[in-house]
Amino acid sequence: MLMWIIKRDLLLAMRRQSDVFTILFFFIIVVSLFPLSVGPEMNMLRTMAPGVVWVAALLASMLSLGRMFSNDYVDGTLEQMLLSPQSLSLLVLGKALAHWLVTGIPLVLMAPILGIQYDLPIEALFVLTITLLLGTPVLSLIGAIGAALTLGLRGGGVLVSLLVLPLYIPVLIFGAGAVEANMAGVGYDAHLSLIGAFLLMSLVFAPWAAASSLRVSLE
Amino acid sequence: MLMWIIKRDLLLAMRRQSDVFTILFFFIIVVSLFPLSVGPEMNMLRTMAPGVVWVAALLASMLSLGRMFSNDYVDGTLEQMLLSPQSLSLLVLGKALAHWLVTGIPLVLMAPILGIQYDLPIEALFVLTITLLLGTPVLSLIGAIGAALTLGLRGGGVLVSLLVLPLYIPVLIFGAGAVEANMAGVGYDAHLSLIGAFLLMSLVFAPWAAASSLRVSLE
Amino acid sequence: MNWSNLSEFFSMGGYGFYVWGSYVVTLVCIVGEILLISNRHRTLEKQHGLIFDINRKRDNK
Amino acid sequence: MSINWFKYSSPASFYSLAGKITPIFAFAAVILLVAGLYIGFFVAPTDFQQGEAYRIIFIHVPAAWMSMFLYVVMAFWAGIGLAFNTRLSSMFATAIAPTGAMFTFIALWTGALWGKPMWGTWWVWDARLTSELILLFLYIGFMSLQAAIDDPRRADKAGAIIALVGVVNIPIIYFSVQWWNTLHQGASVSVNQAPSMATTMLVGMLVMVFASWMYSIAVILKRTRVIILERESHTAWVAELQKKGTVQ
Amino acid sequence: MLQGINLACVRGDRELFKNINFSLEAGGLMQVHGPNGSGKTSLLRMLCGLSNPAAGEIRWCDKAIHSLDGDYFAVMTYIGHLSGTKDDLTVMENLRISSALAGSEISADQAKEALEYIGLSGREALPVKVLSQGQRRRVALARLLVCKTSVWILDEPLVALDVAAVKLIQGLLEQHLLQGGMVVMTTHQEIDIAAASITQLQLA
Amino acid sequence: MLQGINLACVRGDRELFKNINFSLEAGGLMQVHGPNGSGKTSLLRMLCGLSNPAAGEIRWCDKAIHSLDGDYFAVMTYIGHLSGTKDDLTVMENLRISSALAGSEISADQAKEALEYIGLSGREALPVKVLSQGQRRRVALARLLVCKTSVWILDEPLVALDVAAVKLIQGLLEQHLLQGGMVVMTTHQEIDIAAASITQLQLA
Ligand code: HEM
Ligand SMILES: Nc1ncnc2c1ncn2[C@@H]1O[C@H](COP(=O)(O)OP(=O)(O)OP(=O)(O)O)[C@@H](O)[C@H]1O
Ligand SMILES: Nc1ncnc2c1ncn2[C@@H]1O[C@H](COP(=O)(O)OP(=O)(O)OP(=O)(O)O)[C@@H](O)[C@H]1O
Ligand SMILES: [Mg+2]
Ligand SMILES: [Mg+2]
Repeated sequence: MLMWIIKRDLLLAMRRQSDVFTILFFFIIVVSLFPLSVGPEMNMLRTMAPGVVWVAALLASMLSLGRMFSNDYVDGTLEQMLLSPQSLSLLVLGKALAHWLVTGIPLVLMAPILGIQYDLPIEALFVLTITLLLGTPVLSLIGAIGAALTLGLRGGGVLVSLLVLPLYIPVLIFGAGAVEANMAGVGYDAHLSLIGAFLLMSLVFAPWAAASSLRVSLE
Repeated sequence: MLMWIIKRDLLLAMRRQSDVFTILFFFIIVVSLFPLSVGPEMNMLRTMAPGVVWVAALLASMLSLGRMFSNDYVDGTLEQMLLSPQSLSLLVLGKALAHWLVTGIPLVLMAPILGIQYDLPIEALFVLTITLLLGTPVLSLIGAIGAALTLGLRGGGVLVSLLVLPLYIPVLIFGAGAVEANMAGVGYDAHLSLIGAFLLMSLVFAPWAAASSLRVSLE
Repeated sequence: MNWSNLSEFFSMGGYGFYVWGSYVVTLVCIVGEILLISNRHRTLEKQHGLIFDINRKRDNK
Repeated sequence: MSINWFKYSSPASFYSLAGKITPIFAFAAVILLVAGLYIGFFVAPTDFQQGEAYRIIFIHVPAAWMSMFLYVVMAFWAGIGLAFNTRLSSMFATAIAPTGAMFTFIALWTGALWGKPMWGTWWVWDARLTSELILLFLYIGFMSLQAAIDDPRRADKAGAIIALVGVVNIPIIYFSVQWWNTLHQGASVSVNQAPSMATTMLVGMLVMVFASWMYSIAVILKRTRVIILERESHTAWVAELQKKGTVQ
Repeated sequence: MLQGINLACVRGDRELFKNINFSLEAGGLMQVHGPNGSGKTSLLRMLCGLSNPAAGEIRWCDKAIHSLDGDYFAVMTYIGHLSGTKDDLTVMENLRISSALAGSEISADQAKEALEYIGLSGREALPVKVLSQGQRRRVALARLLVCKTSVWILDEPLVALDVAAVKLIQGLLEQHLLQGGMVVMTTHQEIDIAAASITQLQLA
Repeated sequence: MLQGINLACVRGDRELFKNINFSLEAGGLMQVHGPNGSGKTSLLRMLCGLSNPAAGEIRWCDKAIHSLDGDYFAVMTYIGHLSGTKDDLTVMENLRISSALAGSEISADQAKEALEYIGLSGREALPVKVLSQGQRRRVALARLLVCKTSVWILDEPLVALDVAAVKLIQGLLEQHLLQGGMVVMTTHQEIDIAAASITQLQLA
């Protein structure tokens, strides 16, 4: 089941190969927009860099969330999945993992190159990549809850972002914070282990919460 | 025709008020996230402010582009519009204007308040609002081309950003530039008239280009 | 002649990494592009060969 | 001698014509490349300011020029295809894009590798650099859009629209970025401080520029041929080629 | 008046049909038959100008329809597989707005009357998304009652309709034909419609 | 085995039906009739557990279905108004993946066979989005051929199908019933299906 759902979603992504690339290029473009509007001073850009990269990753991951369930909802396949004898949480986990493989991984791989544009030192680039590697799955998992809730969308669009963003913000703060700590010469272990804790927690709870949301949304 | 299409889209937006609020909310969140991830130094924040607000406005306007035509496409109403005896360019103009009324105007109204968060001087706030007022319709108009081109392509949401973001860049540069010029005590008239020129140009050409794109996409 | 020996040529006055980095990547791009195109061409040929084979089989029947 | 140009505007006859002339351009490209590299590395003297690092110029400048030029050519053919519904011109545009994107990438890459020793940083947000980066995005947008559309004729038209909109924007972007940058006297270094070139350097560079030209033409012709085959595989003339066994 | 000349349709690498010829006069009905996937929808979309034939030409009053553009759209109404209604708008709003966009504005009273006729009275203020499948179809078909066009191109208009509604549509079509209108339609259900002239077009 | 007890359905401020009782044994067919908007779809969605009845209870083997959850889903297949196919996947992939997700993995050969039976041979590798309306419906219905469930709940399965396909489905249902399966279905078309026991349920 888990394998099939991941396989299916990856297959769908492959059919639209451009999908993966476009998410990636969205990320690149957003990161490159900031210097254009803020100005080319390198010192300032370097300070902004971790925040900008993290916000961009968050946006790229969030933008593609909409598709996580809504396509399946519109054409009735989600209905069928709900009627499947297997556990719905597992299914949601599969979909979140597929989402991460398609959107998260490319961002992680791209981030160091973008960091160079902002003239980040090598070690900071490394920390940035690690935090993204740990953080992006959290975004996909938490995002799954939001995506599931927005399916019903009875005037609750704002409510949902209000609900999900407080969960995103800690990841963002600790993610960007770890890089800044490193650049300031302070240790960043605490940041990393906190993000790790978020990851574990969301791995356990998010699929379940998203599955319940799905049942509510489709009633 | 123009009136009817605007009326229709505004009505739909009213029905889904949450959509309007999410865009606004997104704008606020993006702008407010930056101090969180960059750090609290006021001088630096003030320098960043115009750029951040403009990038956020650009992203917010872009986020809602996907919906401009795709909803109408899925339920067959777009097909019907293509078969309408009236000019398709006019229709596209109407839809772009409606998009601006729903997404652009709230951003323009919100921007000064967010500017205060970044401690911008009053005059800079004023300039920021003016540039947004002139610039956001350009975003909607150019965005219409991208939305029309990516219609019916899965993953269109991200593809659209890839297509339109590079085209948004001049508006972004002059929009943020005007505010920075004002803060640096330089005149900003040239910036404003350039944005005005962009607006005129896109008013003339964008509906036509978007209409041709629609015909191509629906063939 | 600018270079007295090979190692001098490769070190490029200390800028070897940058100069050769540029040239090697360019070479890789060009070779890659040529390979990609001829690959595309070859798969096409194979496909057409296949169609051709099927046609022949049908003709024989 | 009068050539019937219309004859070659059909994919079938263009296919065979291109097959004949491609080797000529490929050959010219190789000759010029060897000559250019020889001049660049063995004839041109060491630059007294930049040392040997300046030898990157022999690929950097041709690549940068080609990247910009190819975009215009691509938009031109795409526009012709859109206006007159000629299949061949649209195929040209599709064939040019990857090569253009490749040259853009090379210009960026070599520029970055040049910037590190010269300016001490891989990247600055200077006008020329930024607009070259945006050019890469425009190429990628064009290619992604075409890749996302299954029906080739729809892809042609959609691509043409975005290419034309992009070509209008390129000068706007270039000047806006330049102005943005000069208003903000941020970057202390600029590509404008190019060394006054020795004649041999200039000659080497120009030879390399011609080599890139020949290379681009050869590759684009070859790719056009592949695209023609892919799209016209069901037609009679391709079947004819198959029978003769002359698909290549 | 509406003529198809040597029409051909190619989808992917499949040729769906070729050499289709027909001519439809005022008061004429053309029924397009054929199994699933034989190209009925493709043909109808060509007839209304949404796609171009691979070969051949479609003429309205002896002019190619792609040269007429808006003029042809002004006399033609197409209702396809998709309902063309907005889920979030009410039944009433849907009808009024879609007519207005199609070029004929109607008053609330006219709309009410049409909706009553088509069996949706009491549902005028409901958003379309809560309606049943058959009721959505009726909303789409209600446009036929208020439009003033003469060529109707209907792709399986009877799908999801109950027996009473099928009768209703049948009557509506007959009346339209009697007044000199033209109808091109497909359906897999048996239906008898009286018309001055009936063309049966069978696709393979 | 499948029992409905005093079922009622309320939508908005409208009561669609109440006091619906039925009981369906192995080999039994239940046809739900009623005009558009009478609540057939609403009833069927209750029966398969997608929504809850306003009153009453649905039982499978004397246990309320909401207490069974996965166990009930393992014996039940629902095909509704929406086709439940992914536009971007090919016909073959759609069938194999949807079966796997429904709990029964099938081999490519089995899928090929089922698709051939349902009349889609030669289309296995096409993405569903290019198919005709009737062909999409067939893809959805092909699941019935490969699933091993006993309760089939079908909401207007015959919509958009041509005459040959209707015959095919009819045969398929009869065979299923003969083997002791159960079918609940709605349709506006006339169709005669032979079954050990037939229940006709008429909604107002
Ligand atoms: C990523 C970094 C770079 C990019 C994207 C870039 C891009 C370009 C472009 C687009 C051109 C052609 C523009 C024109 O002819 O108007 C160009 C020309 C040139 N570039 Fe670069 N460049 C980069 C870095 C450098 C560096 C570091 C140097 C040397 C210090 C350099 C030296 C030159 C020279 C000498 C020319 C040709 C002279 C001229 O036409 O004015 N570039 N570059
Ligand atoms: N890219 C493609 N490659 C091969 N066949 C295609 C392609 N695109 C469409 N088709 C085929 O074209 C046909 C389109 O048929 P169309 O929708 O016109 O049928 P229809 O007669 O309306 O059928 P229905 O009664 O089911 O609505 C289908 O048979 C479909 O399989
Ligand atoms: N919020 C609401 N307020 C009033 N009526 C509602 C509301 N939501 C749904 N309805 C009504 O509930 C009914 C739902 O019917 P359902 O979809 O079950 O019909 P059906 O028998 O399947 O019809 P069809 O044959 O057209 O498919 C419709 O008549 C609809 O108008
Ligand atoms: Mg059809
Ligand atoms: Mg129903």
